[in-house]
Amino acid sequence: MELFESGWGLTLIVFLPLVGALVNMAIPKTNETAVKQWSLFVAVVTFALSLLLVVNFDYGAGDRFQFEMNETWISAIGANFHLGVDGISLPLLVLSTFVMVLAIIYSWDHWEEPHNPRGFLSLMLILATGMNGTFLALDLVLFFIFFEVVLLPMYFMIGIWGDKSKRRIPGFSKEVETRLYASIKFFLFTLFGSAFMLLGFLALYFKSGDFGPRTFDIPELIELGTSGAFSGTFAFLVFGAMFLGFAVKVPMWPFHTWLPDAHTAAPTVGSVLLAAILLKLGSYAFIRISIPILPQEAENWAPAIAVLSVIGIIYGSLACLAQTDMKRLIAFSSVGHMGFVMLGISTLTDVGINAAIIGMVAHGLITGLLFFLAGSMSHRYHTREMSRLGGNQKLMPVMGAILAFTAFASLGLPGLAGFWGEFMSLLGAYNPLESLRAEYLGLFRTAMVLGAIGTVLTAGYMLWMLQKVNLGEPGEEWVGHEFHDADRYELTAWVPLMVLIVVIGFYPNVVFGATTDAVVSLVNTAFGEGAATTAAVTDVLGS
Amino acid sequence: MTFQSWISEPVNWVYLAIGGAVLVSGFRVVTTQNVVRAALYLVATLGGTAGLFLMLSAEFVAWTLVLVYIGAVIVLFLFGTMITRAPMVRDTGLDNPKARPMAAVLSLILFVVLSYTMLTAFGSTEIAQVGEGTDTRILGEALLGRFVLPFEIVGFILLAALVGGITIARRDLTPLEEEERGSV
Amino acid sequence: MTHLVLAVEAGAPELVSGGFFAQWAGIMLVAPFVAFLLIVFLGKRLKYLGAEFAIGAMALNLVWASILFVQNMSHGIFREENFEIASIGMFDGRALVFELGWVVDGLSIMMYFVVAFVGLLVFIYAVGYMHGDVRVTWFFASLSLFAGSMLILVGSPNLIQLIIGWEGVGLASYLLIGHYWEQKENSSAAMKAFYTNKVADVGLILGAILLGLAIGDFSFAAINEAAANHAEPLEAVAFAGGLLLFFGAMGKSAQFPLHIWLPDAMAGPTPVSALMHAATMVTAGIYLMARTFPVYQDLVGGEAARQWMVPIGVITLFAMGLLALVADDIKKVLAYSTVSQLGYMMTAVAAGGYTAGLFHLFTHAFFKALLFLGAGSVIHAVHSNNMSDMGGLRKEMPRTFWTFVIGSLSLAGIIPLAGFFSKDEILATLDHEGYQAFMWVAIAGAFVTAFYMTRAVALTFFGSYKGHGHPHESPALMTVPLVALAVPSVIAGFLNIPGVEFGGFGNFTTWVGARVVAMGDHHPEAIDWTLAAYGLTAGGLGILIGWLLYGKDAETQLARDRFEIPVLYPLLRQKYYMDHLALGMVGFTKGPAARAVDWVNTYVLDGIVNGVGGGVRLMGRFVYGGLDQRGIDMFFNGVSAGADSAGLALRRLQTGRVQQYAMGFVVGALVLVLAIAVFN
Amino acid sequence: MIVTQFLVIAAALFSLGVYGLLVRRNAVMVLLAVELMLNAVNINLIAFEAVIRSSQAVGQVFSIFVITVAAAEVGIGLAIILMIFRNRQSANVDDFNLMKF
Amino acid sequence: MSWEIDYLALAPEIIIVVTMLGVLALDLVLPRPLKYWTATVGVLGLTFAAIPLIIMAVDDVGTRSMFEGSYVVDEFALVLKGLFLAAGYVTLLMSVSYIESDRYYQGEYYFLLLTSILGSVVMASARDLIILFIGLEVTTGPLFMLAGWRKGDLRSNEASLKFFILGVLSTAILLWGMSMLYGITGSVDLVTISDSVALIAGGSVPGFEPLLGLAILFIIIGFAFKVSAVPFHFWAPDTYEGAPTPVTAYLSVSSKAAGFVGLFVIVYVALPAAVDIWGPALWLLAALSMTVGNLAALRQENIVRLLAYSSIAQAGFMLVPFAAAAVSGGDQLAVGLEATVVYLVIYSVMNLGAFAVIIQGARRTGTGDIEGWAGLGKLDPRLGVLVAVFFFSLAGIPPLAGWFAKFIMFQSAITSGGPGGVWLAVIAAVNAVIAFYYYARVVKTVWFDAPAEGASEAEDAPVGSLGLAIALTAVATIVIGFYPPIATFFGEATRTLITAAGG
Repeated sequence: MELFESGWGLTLIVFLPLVGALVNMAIPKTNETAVKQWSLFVAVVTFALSLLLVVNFDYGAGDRFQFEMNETWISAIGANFHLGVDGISLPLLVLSTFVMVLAIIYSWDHWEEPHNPRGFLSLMLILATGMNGTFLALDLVLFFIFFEVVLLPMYFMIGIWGDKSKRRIPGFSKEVETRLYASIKFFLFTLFGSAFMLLGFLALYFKSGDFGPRTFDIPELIELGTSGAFSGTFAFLVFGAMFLGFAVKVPMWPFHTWLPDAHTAAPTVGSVLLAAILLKLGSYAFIRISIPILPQEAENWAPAIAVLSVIGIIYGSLACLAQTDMKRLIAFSSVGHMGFVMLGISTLTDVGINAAIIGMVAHGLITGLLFFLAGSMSHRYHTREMSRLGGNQKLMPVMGAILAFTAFASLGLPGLAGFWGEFMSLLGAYNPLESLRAEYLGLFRTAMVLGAIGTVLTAGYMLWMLQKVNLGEPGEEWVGHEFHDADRYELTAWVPLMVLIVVIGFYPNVVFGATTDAVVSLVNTAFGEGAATTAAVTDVLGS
Repeated sequence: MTFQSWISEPVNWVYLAIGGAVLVSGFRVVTTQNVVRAALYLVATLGGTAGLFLMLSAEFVAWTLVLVYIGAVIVLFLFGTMITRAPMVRDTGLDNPKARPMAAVLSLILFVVLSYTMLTAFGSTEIAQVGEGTDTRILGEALLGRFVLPFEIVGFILLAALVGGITIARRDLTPLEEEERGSV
Repeated sequence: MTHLVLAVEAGAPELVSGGFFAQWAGIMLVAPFVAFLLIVFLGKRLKYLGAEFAIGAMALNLVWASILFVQNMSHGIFREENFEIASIGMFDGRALVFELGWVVDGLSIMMYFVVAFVGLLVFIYAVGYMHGDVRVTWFFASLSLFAGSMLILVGSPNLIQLIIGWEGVGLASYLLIGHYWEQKENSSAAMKAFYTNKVADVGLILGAILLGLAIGDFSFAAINEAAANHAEPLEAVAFAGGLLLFFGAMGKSAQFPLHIWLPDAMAGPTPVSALMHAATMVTAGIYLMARTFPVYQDLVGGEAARQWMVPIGVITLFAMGLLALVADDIKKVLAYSTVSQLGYMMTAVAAGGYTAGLFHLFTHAFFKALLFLGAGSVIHAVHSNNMSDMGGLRKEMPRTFWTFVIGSLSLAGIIPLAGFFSKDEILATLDHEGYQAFMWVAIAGAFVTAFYMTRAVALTFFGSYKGHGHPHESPALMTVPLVALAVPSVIAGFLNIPGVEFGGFGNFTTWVGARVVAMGDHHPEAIDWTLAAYGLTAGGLGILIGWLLYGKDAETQLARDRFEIPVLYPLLRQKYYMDHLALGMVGFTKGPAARAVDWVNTYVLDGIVNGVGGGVRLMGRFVYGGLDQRGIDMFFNGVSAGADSAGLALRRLQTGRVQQYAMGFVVGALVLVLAIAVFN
Repeated sequence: MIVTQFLVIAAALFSLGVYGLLVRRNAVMVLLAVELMLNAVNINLIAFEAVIRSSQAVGQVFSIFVITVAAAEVGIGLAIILMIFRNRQSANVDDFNLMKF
Repeated sequence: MSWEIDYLALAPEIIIVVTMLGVLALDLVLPRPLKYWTATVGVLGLTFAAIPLIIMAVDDVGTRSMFEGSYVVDEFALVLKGLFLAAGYVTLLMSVSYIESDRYYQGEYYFLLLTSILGSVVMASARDLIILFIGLEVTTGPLFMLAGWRKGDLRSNEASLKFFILGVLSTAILLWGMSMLYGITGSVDLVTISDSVALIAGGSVPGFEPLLGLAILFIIIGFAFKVSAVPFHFWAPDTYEGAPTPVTAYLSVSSKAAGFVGLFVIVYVALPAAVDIWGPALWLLAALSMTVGNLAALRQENIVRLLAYSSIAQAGFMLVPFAAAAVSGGDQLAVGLEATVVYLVIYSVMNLGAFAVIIQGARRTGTGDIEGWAGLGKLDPRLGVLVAVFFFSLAGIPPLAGWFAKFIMFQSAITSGGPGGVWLAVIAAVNAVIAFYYYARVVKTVWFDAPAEGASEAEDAPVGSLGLAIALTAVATIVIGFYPPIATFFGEATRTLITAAGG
């Protein structure tokens, strides 16, 4: 399509929500219906555009950036407005636009105090611009901008619409409102990471000057990086700096502590977007930036990343078992799940990176749905304490069933989307990159075993949560209460997610169809031909 | 140059006399416990400085100093002293005794640093053509020639000091008085 | 994508592609899922609350499976249909893919048939059993979900699909065990079942990774052929991979010590126990071992792994059988019995008896399902699971009683019922493969089996009724399946009498031997009557002693008469001696030995499980409370608090006194000057 | 006559000015100390000019500017002091610490 | 020797002078209710003063040099004059309603403000120690008095006194340094000085290095006082808090910028050869300013005082490119200059906006205490959004202009290539995070905290000139955020300072 070939399609996908947000501001605050309809319209159009992108995408050339837009932006520093999509970013982009639509549908009549749909929806649309932009940016400066832009709306969402209960924070002398603590913590952590990430970007920019004009362009840097331009202590430090930025966002252990607080405090839709999309920005950045630009350093760092990932998996699961707050439990589960994603990435193989991508998509769908559910439940019960819940299945059968479905998806039941990420990252860890095998094969295989044990723990806390929340007789305090089961807005938001979870569960090629070529070529260019194969094997199957 | 040959020049005797006076009175400016005396000691210091300027063949500047400072600034100071009703006799509260040791140490170090740097740089550089005063015409031409721009602009700082000084130092009228004035 | 497979070994059967029914066998796999969706969305509006769909799907499956079964008799079928679902990367220059599909060969046809046959009967039975119960619709939906997952499992052409089905049946099992989730015990039992299986699944998943990545292909055909060809990379991982797969099988097939979930799983409605926890689901582990048999048979590492597997099977078959002696809950008796029988099957397969293990699986499916359904019928009547609440039911429930007895005898291995032939074959295999010691344990196990079944029958159907209310025979919906299951429980054994073939149709051995790779297990030419005699004697002895102990209750004169007449009467003349002997034996087995096993089971194994569970929870609390909140979070909060107090301290510098500022100014200037001086 | 002998006097006056600035409590006295410092700078400029003898007598020009500015500063300073005195009835600088931290 | 005067080049200064005198004259004749016309005249004058700047920017004459090169109008000067005029313009706009609302001697106020602007405009062209000194004094002198303009307020008095005492101290130190520089080089012309300095730094005149070092450091200290770099910042918080808010805004922007201009001119034109001396000094000042400023700001309760510490920290950030380029060998000086100017431009825009919003907010809430602003976002969303825009911009959060300031600061620090630059960048990175905390705290109070009981709901839109000031700065903040080349354009133009000096 002309729209896409010219590059304007991607630009539209990125900035349409922002324009929508601005238009929102012009609508009178009291006319809530118009605000909602307009926001939904914008989100749907954006989603439709991303679907058009899916249709027009050349899957035969998934390893190339397509529909590129490359215009001079800040000539003084050589930063360009460079957008493009390839097989790796395509699924994540679609996920982002898709979840945004569902989130707006869901929020149709779910408003946390202090209400104000105009403000909330505008923030969501700004958030959409940041997220879509991050997935499409092919220029480090642009990437940085979008990476940061998402912070603002989320900060306000948590801070204004967030959890107003007070909590004792370890290390603080007095009780603090959860939302206040969480919002600033979220922002500070990410900012801390991204400040160093920016230093890393700038160092790359600086170094690229040794080989031609300095550039922030990701494809150009990849070309330089894969030809071995960046090496030694320099590369080590640069990778470390970027690692800080990305790892906080993922979040990897031990930079995860912002996550439970932010997730718990955020309003439902905020948690959903946080879990579904925002966490992916970090891991996506590893795949998009760290690995191809600094392949040698990626090899040096891979064992460390693997170790941290596995710690994250086990640690997150164990922490889940100690939770009493349902939402917090789900939040901690993200630490574990993202651990699998990072374990996949750390193997530096096509299988592992594919695992990471599908893990991201699946986690986005599943944990997003879980947060929707947790939100709807606390909306009805006015508590998230699992000890007070129970018998939800009896009070609200449909919601209970969806919760059970999602919990099983989350624990990685084969046949549902969550399985592939976990399984394939273990698969990847069994045979990491050729050059990692000499020294670290044992480490990675231990990681595989520990990761597998992690799946058991995951099942443990998910089942435990189900038992606490869904099963048993409802508590005394709920006798006589009227509970409305899932309403039509909720179902409209949830059913598509469930369908996708099943579809991806049975036909993961939905994702791999786009990613595999890109991932294979990424691994090949970064680490050389045939790096991702196991030891030579006599092909017993013959011709 | 040895001390012997230095001291043998008569002009240096004059220097020692004036310099000594400048230093002593300068010292008294910051140590005396009497406000009026401090101002008068400053007069002495500035006068001595003007003498030094004369030695350094800067007659115009020397007399400017005398005019501007001794003629105007010191009067201003004395007025200021009186308006702020500072006691004209010995006033033990004039200094902050707690700050003295620290201040003394600091200024001593400062003196050492300043002297050291200048001594290493200039050592015994001679001042040539002693006594031959600078032609005031040169000064005039410089001031109205190359330096005319700062010369013009410095006027505005004086104007600003004047306008601003009057504004902030004057007593504000009470609303009642204002009304009376406003009707005029 | 279809694997083009060549027979690689001389003696491998010639196979045909099987035509329409094999080509579209996938319909069987999908039908229950369709039924599931229909039940969920439409079930509540129907008369039987959705059972119609479930039964319809299973009927279709039974017809389809029967046709395949018959086709397979005349000519071995092999057909694989594969559809790529994921291309995940490169392996050795070619794409590494995941596929879904179905395989139709001797083994899977047998399983299709068993699942469909038992499944259909249990479904029909359940309509009666669950009448008026809670959440019937959901119950049938779950059953359909189970049936579908089970078929996906057994129809799987590769490890990936197998894993999907494997955990799918686990899920269904969770849902059905926890059907009465209002009580915490039930939901806990469901959790325990799922969780134990999840632990075992780690082995399955890792084993699949090892084997699959050794050759870059997860399909059974490829793995088996590579094994038959002694492919080097596969050989390298055969031991570890084999044991890991076995670990997975241990969970699902309730092998010691991972059997602990199965007795608890009886919390589910009885039809569930019959179908899943007796006939089909729990045999998935055996099926997996059979499916990957060449890995264990043809590879050195696999052989080594088997040496670890046989003892596990033997321990399971004997020790778990003992436990059935002390259970009062009739379903628990049957559950332990199931575990024990699964031990037989595992022992057989591990010892190299591919056919023997499968044959026992086949026959066991019928008679154990029969027994469970019978027990369900009784429970339905007396509203209690405990045999102490039963007794004397043979009159009120004749059909149930007779079919139950048939099932018991079959299980006890009494000639000529099905159990006799299959158990005998296992003994023969153990003998032939050189596991004589284990064979004697298995014979002892046969004794125990007969003993506890007799006890169960006697306590349930003989003596006087000890419960409440007036029990009456179950409706036809329930008894007809009993009868239908009794038939194969009687005759299924004849399908595999060594050396007997049914004209051109071969026998069970040839049917399940229809695989692309020859299994290479030993097939005896004829029944070894010596062994058969040992087995029979053990079984008979068990029944006898059991009867002596439990049958001659005061008010069960008639029953005693009937049993005293033919064979046992002469022995009973020395009844004191026998009583003492029996009491001594039973006293030991039922007393210290059984109690010891029970104690170990309760306190050691369950203790370990609970301890591990509790320990993990404790660890979780430590990780969260200690490490996360007080450690890492404190650290970050501490850093910010540090910055904060530094800020406070710096504020103090701003004293508000201008001369101190000036002092700071001068000090700053001097320090700067000196610093630069030093620096240069 | 060497240039250093004047410079040392300047350094001494400058240091004395700093001392006065740091210890004097009365604002007028502080202002006096500042005048000392500025005067010291003038001595420097004149002394250097005597050595350099630039064609435009730059040093002297500079010092004239310094004198002018110093005079303006005195005016400003006294005005401020007067204003404060009017409000506080005190000219002691360390009485003013309303704003701190 | 010709004293030809390029009147076009001097036109901005002349127009400002005429405006000043006009304001003064008008103040005499206007009756009190019409005194706001003085402001109008001032605003118009500044607007007219910009016209010759634009003409000079458009024509191709290039560098205009007068008075033997002591007064130069090149692109660097044009950019900074433009900045001073613009900042002065906004400050005037901000002042109108503030000054009008009390008996604040409007005519004199605008006269002094214009005088100060005149001084900084002169500084931008100064290539001579004397003009630089006079420019600085003309910039600062009126501010001593403006800081105390609220005569009845003891805080304002105190602000004025502290500023004055420390100001004259710094003047004395600066003058000492200048006199020494004159003594060493025999010239007040910066280009001539640079030749001599090169000789001394090259080691061909033994014995002069310590004195040269002292002179340079004293001069830097003089300007560091103006930019309120630690440890010469002590006056800033107290003066900012006490002074009338528009004056504070002016102090934190124009006056600070003037300090930077002084530094640029001295350091780049006169002292490029002595980079070993001033480089490390600036490095220290930058690191200290960032850290101390940010940490001390964490616990501030008064919003103006918070911004005072913020501006100290921002000064540190602005010094970073400068210092990093200097300690990394000196061949990157142009990059450092460019980055600092870009930072300065963006900082001016957003800081002026922040102060304008503070004026409006203080009027709305009746307090300068941060706690008193609780719930402002709910009561007056427009104002709340503006608070968020300017404070997050100051924190450097995209897509607001501040991000690019921080970005180019980091960029030049990293690309300077030396370890000193990288370490400074790391310190700056940590500080950027700390800084976010207190900026966010204001936003938090405004948006997240509940309004006090009985707070009025009515929106009170900023009107008239204050509204215009806010609108201008807000638009600039957002537009530059999306399209930073607007700012880099100014940065690139300033390279002439270095090329002119032959660097």
